Amino acid sequence: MAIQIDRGNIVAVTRGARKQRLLPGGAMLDGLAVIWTHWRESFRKNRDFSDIHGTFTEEYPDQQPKLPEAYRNMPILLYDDESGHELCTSCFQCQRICPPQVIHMTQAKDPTTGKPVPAVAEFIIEYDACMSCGFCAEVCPFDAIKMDHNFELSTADHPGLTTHKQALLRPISYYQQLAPSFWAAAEAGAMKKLEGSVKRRPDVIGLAPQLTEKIEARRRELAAQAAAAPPPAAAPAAAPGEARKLSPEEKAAKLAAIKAKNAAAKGQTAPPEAAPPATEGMSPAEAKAAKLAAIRAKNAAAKGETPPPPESAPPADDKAAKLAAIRAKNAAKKAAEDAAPTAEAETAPPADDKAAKLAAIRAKNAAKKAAEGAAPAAEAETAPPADDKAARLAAIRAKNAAKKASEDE
Amino acid sequence: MYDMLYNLINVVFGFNWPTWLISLIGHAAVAAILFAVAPFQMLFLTYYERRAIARMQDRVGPNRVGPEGIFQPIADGVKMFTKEDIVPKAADRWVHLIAPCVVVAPTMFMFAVVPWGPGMVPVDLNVGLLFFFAISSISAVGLMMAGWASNNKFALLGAMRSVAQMVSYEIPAILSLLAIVMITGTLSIVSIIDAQAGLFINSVDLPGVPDWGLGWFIFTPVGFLAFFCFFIAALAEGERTPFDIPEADSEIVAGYMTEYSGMKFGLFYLAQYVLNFLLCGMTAIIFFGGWQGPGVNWLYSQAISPANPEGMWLFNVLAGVLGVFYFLAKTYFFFFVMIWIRGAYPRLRVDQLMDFGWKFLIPLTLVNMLSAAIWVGLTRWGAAEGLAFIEGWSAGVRWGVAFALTLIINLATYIMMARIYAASQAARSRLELEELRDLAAMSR
Amino acid sequence: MTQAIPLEAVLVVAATLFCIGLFGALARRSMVGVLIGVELMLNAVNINLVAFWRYLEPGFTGGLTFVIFIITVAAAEAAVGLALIIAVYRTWLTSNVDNVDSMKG
Amino acid sequence: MNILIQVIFGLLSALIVGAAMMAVTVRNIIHAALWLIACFFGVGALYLLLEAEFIAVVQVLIYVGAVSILILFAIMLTRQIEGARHLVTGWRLWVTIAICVALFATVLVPTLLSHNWNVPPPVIAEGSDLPAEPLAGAAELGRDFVFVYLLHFQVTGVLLTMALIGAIVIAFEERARRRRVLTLAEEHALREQKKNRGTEEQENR
Repeated sequence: MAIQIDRGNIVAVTRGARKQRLLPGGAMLDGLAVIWTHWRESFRKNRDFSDIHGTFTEEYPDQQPKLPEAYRNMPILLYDDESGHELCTSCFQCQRICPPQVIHMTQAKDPTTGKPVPAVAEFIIEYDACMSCGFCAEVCPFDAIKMDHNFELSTADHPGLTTHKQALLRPISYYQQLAPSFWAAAEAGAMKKLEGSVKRRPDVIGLAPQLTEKIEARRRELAAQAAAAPPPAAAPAAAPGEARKLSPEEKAAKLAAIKAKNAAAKGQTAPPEAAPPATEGMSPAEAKAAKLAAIRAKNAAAKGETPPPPESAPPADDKAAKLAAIRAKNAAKKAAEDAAPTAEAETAPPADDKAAKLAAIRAKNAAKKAAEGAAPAAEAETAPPADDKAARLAAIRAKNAAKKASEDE
Repeated sequence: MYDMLYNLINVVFGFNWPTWLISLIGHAAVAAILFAVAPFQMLFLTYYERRAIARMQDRVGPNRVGPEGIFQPIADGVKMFTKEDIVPKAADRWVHLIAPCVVVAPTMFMFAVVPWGPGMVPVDLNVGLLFFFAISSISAVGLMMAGWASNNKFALLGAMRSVAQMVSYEIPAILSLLAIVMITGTLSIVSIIDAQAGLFINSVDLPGVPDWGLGWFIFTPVGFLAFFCFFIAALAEGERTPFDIPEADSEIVAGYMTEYSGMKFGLFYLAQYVLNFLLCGMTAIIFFGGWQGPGVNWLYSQAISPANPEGMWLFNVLAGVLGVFYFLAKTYFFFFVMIWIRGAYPRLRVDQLMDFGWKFLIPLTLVNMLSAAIWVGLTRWGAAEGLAFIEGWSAGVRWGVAFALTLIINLATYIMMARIYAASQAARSRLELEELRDLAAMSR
Repeated sequence: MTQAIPLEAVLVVAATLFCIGLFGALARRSMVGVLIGVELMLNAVNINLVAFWRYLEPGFTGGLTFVIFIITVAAAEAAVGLALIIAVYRTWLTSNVDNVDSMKG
Repeated sequence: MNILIQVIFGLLSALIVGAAMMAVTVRNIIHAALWLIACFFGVGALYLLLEAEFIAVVQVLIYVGAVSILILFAIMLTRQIEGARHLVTGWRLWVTIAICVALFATVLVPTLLSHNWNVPPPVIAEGSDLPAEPLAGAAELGRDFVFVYLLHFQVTGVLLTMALIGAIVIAFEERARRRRVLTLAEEHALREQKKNRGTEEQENR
């Protein structure tokens, strides 16, 4: 007889009449017999789930479990195998619905127009706080986010569980293999939507990084073939060569921006382009130039709080140029910090000379490296003819500024 | 044993040590062997239990450490040794420290009277059986200390439950053994085993039966009922599953072990498994002949023994090996039965446990003692004791009459008691149900 | 045993135990403490009886029988005494002997 | 052999006396009970040394296994584990000490030591230096209980029964006085009742 309590209502459930046995306690023996059967049968492996006997255990590391199609562990992003286009259009549906709020994304923008593009720039899921509810996959209108079957995520690196787009992306074929019937149901709609959004994506935006890299590598190859001639001479950099690793195009842009700023700031000495080759013979003049450069950098930094005129003036049609402007500001600031000790060292004559020389060499190296790096990067960035568009632009601007300054004088 | 040691040291080596020193060395050696055997049993039994219960639950059990997981208990031991030993801040430090020792020490003591094979008993106490149970009751004190010193309500609750359970179930255990003691007329464990020679009928009741070492008490109605009661009581004393109320992990974390960690916890575990081993061993010894089995007695009759000093030492070894094999086989079989029961039955409630012990087992054992008295009267007594009418009966007829009579008494009592008990439990649950109904009606 | 240790030594141990038990029974304020003292005294007596049996009449069971009786009485006394303690505690909410004085004139 | 026995006897006496001292003096009553158990155990070992095996086992079974457990239970039920004053104080304490010391030093010990106990010399078996005395064991004890001391035995049984009944009667608590632990349904019912009463009162207002 079982007693069930349901909000104060007592429901007594009586089972069928008990079998009367000759010996009391026979039912206990029946129970033992059931367990005995299980024990005996456990020495063979259970074949399927309709069989209630046998060992059910899967010996996990040796034997991978067969996961059902609907199994879900952590969300992943999909991209098209062939074109490399991500299915995600950054509609923010998943970010909105995520109960533990572990999904973060930024929308990609067209670099030329600055308008949002149906693609995602960065996509982050904090796997450590994700609760595998699968809402994101449910809500995604583009079938871009799906639940993975991989559960072997244990790691000692906790921050490493904050997963970025690069690590989240999987080709569609991967998901198709996990859940063939689910993908078959979603495929047509998803691909159609993808086509629609691809039309509105300029250049490499919305491409899976894996493919972006491939494309860039190809472009670099092309550029190396094309640019047999030495790249346009780079100006001596005001800032000492940074240890920070920057991508080549970043460096080029920075350099250009610094050049421009310098030109704008001083406006009396010769345009910086002329200086570098001459500095080879370590003359006192050269040291002086280096020192000057440091001081100028400081000044530029001081001024750097307000947007420098050459950067703000022209319409930033190029994304790289805009970026360069911001970076230039930062670089100038940093340069000023770096330059400060050098400037102080001026008072001590012997040391000052040495330091200045060092700075000059460093600047030269940095400039060289930048020049080398700038060529392919700039090529890759935009169309081949405009090989160093940003750098050239900046150089021109700097020249103009210098001219203007000399005229003023 | 001590003569051999004496000869070895003083005659062979010529050290001329005093007798007390040799005696001390002999005792120390035996104790050392037992202390080495006990943890080994525990290691084996934990592995055995985990594998067997896993099979019953359609699993595989530990199989990663070593071939088929046989080093799992060693790995567990290493883990326990290296774990931090935590003492609760509000605990009674000293009592908390001593409690595991008080629980372990008696179980080691109990090994002193357990015979492993023919002539292989550390001490043949003439009150061995009583000694065994007297010592086992000490561990209740240790459990109480553990529960109280932890300063934790779960621990205290578990300790109270376990002590109440141990004290209640000691009575049916000893009473059921008393039936056997009445039949054998001795409290010495060695004599009880010796009385179980024979073939299905022991040679004490029926002189002249062929001696295959199978005259176990389980083949008599008195012995069977005593076994039934004793084994249930042993389950309760060893806190095995249908009676594992003291450490019911779904109710009171781990009972008295809640606040223990590291090796202190390991000691409780050790004590529990060693106690279970000993209880299974005692079941095997008293009802299943211990080391008795086909061949052992014959081998031992050829060996060097107090009765036969001219024997061959080889037969000592053979008899010892065979005897220990029989004993351990029986013991491990009973441990398997314990696991089997663990796999089959759910845990009892506290009041059900007390009801079962006091209202079912104790009356049953008392009736069994009456049967034992009848058995002894019919098989041994004669005109001198006032039973002149059975004077002329042959041993076989006496045995047959005793068997039939005790079987009827025991069976009838069992059926009657079980019916009454079931009816009382049903009435009780009906009462509870009515009470609940009233309350529900009141609330509406 | 009988050769190694004189009877007097065992008796002195028993006497010491008796005196300690007496002190406990007289000086303890809690009822359980008093009971503990009484148990110690009973044990001292038991030691005496066993010693006399062993040294003087080892072949007869008189001494042992008395010990068994005393143990029985002690068990009965402990059971009743503890029941009393619990009853007293329930009524007066104390288990101190001095506080139970409602019969005092 | 004698040395070993003397050493063991010395250790046991120290255990018995020391544990007894602790049992009567420690403040915490649970510790006192545990010391009492140690003392009982020492006494049991002393019985073993005196070759009274059955008594030793009974001592352990009854005192250690039952009486001390009973005491521990009683302590935990009365919940007075540590009092501020565990011993009597002032002149009463000194008088008590004086009585005990006087009893020990002036009555017991001198009497024990001066009395001639007439211990018979141990019977030495031939060909051995160990005494071979006919020791009464459990079997003799059992026989004597039935043949010689039957009446005493029965009286002891009656005493035990009466003690059992008496203990139950004294410690019995009437069901009505006991605070009941409510079942889930009862709790629910009570809560419902309270709620109903509350709403009625509100309606009345």
